[in-house]
Amino acid sequence: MREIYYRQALSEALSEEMERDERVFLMGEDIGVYGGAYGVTRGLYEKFGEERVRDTAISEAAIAGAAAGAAMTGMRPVAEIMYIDFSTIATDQIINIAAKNRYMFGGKTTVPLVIRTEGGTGRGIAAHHSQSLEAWYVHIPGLYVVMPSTPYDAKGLLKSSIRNDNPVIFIEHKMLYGTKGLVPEEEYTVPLGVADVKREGGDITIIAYSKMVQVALSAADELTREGIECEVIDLRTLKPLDIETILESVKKTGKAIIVSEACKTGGVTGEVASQIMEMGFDYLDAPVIRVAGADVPIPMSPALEEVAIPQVSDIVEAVKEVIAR
Amino acid sequence: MREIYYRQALSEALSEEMERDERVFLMGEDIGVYGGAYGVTRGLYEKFGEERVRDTAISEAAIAGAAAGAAMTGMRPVAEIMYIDFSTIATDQIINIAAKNRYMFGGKTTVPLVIRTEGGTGRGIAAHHSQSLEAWYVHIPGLYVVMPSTPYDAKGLLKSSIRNDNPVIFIEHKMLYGTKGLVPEEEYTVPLGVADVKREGGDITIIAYSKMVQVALSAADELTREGIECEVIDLRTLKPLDIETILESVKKTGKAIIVSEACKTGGVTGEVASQIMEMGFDYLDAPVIRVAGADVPIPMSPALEEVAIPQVSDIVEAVKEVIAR
Amino acid sequence: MKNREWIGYLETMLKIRCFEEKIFELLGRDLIKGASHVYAGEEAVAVGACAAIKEDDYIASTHRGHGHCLAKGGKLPEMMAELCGRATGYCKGRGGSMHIADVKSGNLGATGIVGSNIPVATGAGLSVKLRGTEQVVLCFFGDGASNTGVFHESLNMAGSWTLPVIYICENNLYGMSSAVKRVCSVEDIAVRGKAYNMPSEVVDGMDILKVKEAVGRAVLRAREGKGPTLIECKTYRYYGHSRSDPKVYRTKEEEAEWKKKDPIETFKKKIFEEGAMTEEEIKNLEEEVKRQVDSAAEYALNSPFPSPDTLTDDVYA
Amino acid sequence: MKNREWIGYLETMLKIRCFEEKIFELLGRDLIKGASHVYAGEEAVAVGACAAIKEDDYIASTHRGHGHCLAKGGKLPEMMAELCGRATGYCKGRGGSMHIADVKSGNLGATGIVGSNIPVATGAGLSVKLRGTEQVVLCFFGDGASNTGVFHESLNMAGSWTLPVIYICENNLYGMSSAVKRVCSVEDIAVRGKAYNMPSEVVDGMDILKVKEAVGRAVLRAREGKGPTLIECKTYRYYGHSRSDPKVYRTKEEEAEWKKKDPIETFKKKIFEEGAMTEEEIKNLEEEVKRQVDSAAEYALNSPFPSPDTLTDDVYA
Ligand SMILES: Cc1ncc(C[n+]2csc(CCOP(=O)(O)OP(=O)(O)O)c2C)c(N)n1
Ligand SMILES: Cc1ncc(C[n+]2csc(CCOP(=O)(O)OP(=O)(O)O)c2C)c(N)n1
Ligand SMILES: [Mg+2]
Ligand SMILES: [Mg+2]
Repeated sequence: MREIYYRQALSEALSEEMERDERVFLMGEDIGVYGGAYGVTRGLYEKFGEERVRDTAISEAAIAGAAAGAAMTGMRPVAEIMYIDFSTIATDQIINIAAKNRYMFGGKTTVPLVIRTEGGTGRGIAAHHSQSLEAWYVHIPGLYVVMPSTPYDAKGLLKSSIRNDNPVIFIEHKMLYGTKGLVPEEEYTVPLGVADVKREGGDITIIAYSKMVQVALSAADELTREGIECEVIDLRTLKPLDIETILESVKKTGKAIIVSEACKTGGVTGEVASQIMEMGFDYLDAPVIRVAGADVPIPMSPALEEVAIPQVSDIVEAVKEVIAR
Repeated sequence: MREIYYRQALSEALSEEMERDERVFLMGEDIGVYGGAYGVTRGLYEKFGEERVRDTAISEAAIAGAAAGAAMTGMRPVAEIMYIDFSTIATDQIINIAAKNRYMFGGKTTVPLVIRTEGGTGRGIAAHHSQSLEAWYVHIPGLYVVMPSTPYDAKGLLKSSIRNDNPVIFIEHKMLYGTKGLVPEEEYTVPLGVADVKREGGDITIIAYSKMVQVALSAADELTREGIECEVIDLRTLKPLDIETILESVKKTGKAIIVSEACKTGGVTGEVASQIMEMGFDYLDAPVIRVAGADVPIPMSPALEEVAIPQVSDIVEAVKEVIAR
Repeated sequence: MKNREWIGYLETMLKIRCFEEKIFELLGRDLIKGASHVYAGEEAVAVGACAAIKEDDYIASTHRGHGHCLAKGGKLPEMMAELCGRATGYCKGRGGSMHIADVKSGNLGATGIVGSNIPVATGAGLSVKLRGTEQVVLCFFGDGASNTGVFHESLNMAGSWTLPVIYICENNLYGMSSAVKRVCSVEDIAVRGKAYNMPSEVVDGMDILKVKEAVGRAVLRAREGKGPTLIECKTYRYYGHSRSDPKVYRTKEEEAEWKKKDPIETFKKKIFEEGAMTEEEIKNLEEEVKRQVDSAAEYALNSPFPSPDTLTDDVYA
Repeated sequence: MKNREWIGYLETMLKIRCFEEKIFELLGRDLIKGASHVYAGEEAVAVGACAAIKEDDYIASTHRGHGHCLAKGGKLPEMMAELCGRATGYCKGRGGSMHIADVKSGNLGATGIVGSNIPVATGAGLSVKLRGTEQVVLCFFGDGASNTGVFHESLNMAGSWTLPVIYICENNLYGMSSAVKRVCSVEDIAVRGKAYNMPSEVVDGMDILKVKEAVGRAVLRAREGKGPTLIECKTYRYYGHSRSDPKVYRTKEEEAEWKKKDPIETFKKKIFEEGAMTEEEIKNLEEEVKRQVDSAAEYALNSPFPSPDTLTDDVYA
């Protein structure tokens, strides 16, 4: 199987879905000739033209709201919001309109749209370009939240998201665009709402998503040398959460930690830990521990940015701590 | 001691702080002659004039951002956002500017502002006027989040919030404005970041905030008749969380439930439950159970609205379930 | 032909007025819960505007949306049932007054967030353009909504993409208690069209035929691919912002002044003068409408509430 | 007197240009992490505008904020250190290029969210009004930012409250890759002043004296309590949007055309022609500035990174 970049995998998903379904179109800032801030839409403008690859003004609220309006009237927009930090300008349209219209209107409409955005730290671009705000969207009924960690998942999940009849918040990671992975040439999709066991192990369950899956896998590699076998679960879809896969693993291991780049307080990690406690308390030999970002705005300085989010060593340490209990 | 309404208690806090400190002023929609959607600012326009009680246009983002700008330049604004549902229009300004500027600018500025808003269900005003979005703000470093449940706390906490040098999200509850409680004539404040044991009991800890404290107290009354003594903790400040008071109680009772009107998935209840697990796992005889709102946009119909959020009976049932384990 | 149309307009305006009066009554008797923002006084805007479009065109409505819904073909019983929170309502009782939507008739819905329908309407316009149909979108909103950020972002988008959207500002002088004079930096919202290079005009919103004419011109332009228009209708809401509003921010004199221009009375006069209907026919029509509204209310109040089992239905497709 | 001022302006413009060139170099050598949006080409706007205000007046800056910071009195070493993420920077290395702020000198900060400084500036204007001082606020933003919702909400607020804010649009023809022509419904942003009943004008942003003059008039009006002004400065950024930008959306010819109007070269010529400085004096000044920038870079690169222990400092006051 060929290896391609996460960025390319996303681009292929967009291109294939646009070819498959003429209702699919793209809108967002600098997605045309510029090809998107992280190059995902490069080449699509040339291929599909400016009607279907629409550069917008700097108007995040209108982008999200217009996507909702287009979705309710027969189109399937994929709207790009360049950074999840900027999605805060569009939250009213995302949560009050896109997420709620179907329910509020008695189930008589659908709002099939994807908001592609990206988040996370790693580029030294500070507090307005490095947030992990997925917890906000996980809290809102009516939305799906998807966060792929590999090129394979990125492509398969994006295709499923575009075909889904609900509004999907699709969150990429800025430090993954340049990572490579195996992606088949043939058509495939990855189902939404299904977690993936990225590595099997019987001693402890590490639950992660997005870039932290890669960090967790490195930690697992390190721990295996010390005789600790970690099972690494990649959530892939945060909403709806695949709690069954998690519980099955915790039943086996009796121990779990959850890793996320987002600020610890109020993050998704709390939700996952609580669900494990509520539904799997009797499996647990030790408390579920969260390894998460510090409760700070992400600082620019590389000296601080790194310590603000979980590193391999933090995961290793947490695993050992839980195992030692 | 006299009894006054929650609404009046808030109004007194505003009035006293405006008298005490001329840098304090109010801005928001329809807070002038109209007196605010829930009557909190009634009379203040007449007393302090239109310069210090400023009616704004329907411009939530500008309200929040202008409050931040005024706060950074020597004023202490109290901005009203009529419903927390509309705060979604202002989230960029609230979280990217107000919450972050101090840290991001090296600690060289302060942003002393209060955003007064209200949330919750109960009036049949549906999905755009009934949300409980506190979890969003609890996730953001740099903010305080305060949610009073009684007239006494409302007044004391609002005064403390106005005097605090950080941005405070002060969330009132639409169904509490018309409730009465004892409030001293003399000046007092209630410290931020300190939970309050609203009822003592040794069998189980019920953690709640805002209107759910009242519901929890009713449930505790009912349960005492069956011989179950509940300790009811009112969080009052959700961020920073007074985890010490919670742990102390759980240490005693060995059992806890957490009650909130917000949608269960991704709510503050998950954060509280996780912290209890992380820091008090060995105290726990049973899992911490969350009694929270259904994961739905709040429906208008009274027949549905009621079942969408926790009722006394839900709390009673959850307590019995945990006790029975 | 003209006669038949005019009678239809009158009937719809009467329906709206009568519906709103009934709503006000039911609110007072606590048979309707929640908030309702009634449209009485502004009937000529919705009815005039919708008279200029076709069945498969779209509208996007506001918190003051009953009039828009009826004008776009909404049925009294389903509307009344919705406001009463019943399972038989357009939204199965989940939306109520502030979220009334009859998506099938091209109504993309009322909204509780002021201004939030404006980008949605703009997106519907984009959809029309991409699908290559000749549909148009009418986007209603208030003077207050013209101060929201999404108004600006949306009109800029529609302007630069020449979308077939007609933005109809219902300037009723106030946003809740706030007079345009006090919170809005311009008196005529139409002026704002200049900021988007968008044709705009001010229309007497109490005159249904003038509204229809202006919107008609804009619709023609839109269907020809010439892009959006901003139309400001000067109008007045007769009741308070919501039921509890004591209206301290305006005077009885002002109210009386506007009521002299009542859109229904002036149109009745015109219809009578032009011989399209006799006084008796008008009276009969009024009574017929009243009967329909009463029967809709009866239908609604006899309809079941949604079952609690349905609470989580339709959150996802 | 005029001479001394002019020399000061030239010096500041040279500092900005030289600073930006150094930044570009350090980015290329990976000595600066993150993104930097450089201001080269637009110097006349920041320097001309800030020349029209006093030390205790405020400015609110953008993602392209180095020029504003220097023009408002920012010091090279602290700025350079900030961009290099060092503890000695204005923001202790936490802000970097996109959040550079020297609050003490009246700079309310750069921001990574386009447009988000506009309400902040407006609030500072409100603060001035409430405190009753004679301060004014300069709010810088780009053509792209003029399409954001907060632009609209803020200018409406300033207009209806007659706040002492001067809104300065740096129209450099593009927001990232998007030409004003393509995403903005008007060509001259100044037109948008009409939507707020706000005086506005278009100025040659490559001519420092013209900028100073226009801003000066607006400042006078603001200090007299006559409210806000919108000034559009036509200008051009020489580099790409950020370092990685291949600039496919514009032509070499266009770039060359604008560089002919270089704000520093034309001003140097004027200074020389009017006899304020000799060619040699100009050359000496250029060298002196270069030395200062080099030494600032040295200072920055020799400064310590913030200690990891300080990670959670200052989140709260
Ligand atoms: C974003 C937002 N802010 C505030 C409100 C509260 N509110 C409801 S209607 C209204 C006034 C709306 O004024 P306008 O747009 O002129 O419409 P009108 O009610 O006059 O028809 C306000 C402030 C709201 N629903 N949404
Ligand atoms: C709200 C928001 N949307 C998008 C971006 C990404 N972005 C950064 S700068 C920029 C262009 C800004 O254009 P303009 O306002 O004209 O300023 P210029 O860069 O030309 O100085 C964009 C789209 C952002 N930072 N913030
Ligand atoms: Mg109005
Ligand atoms: Mg620009």
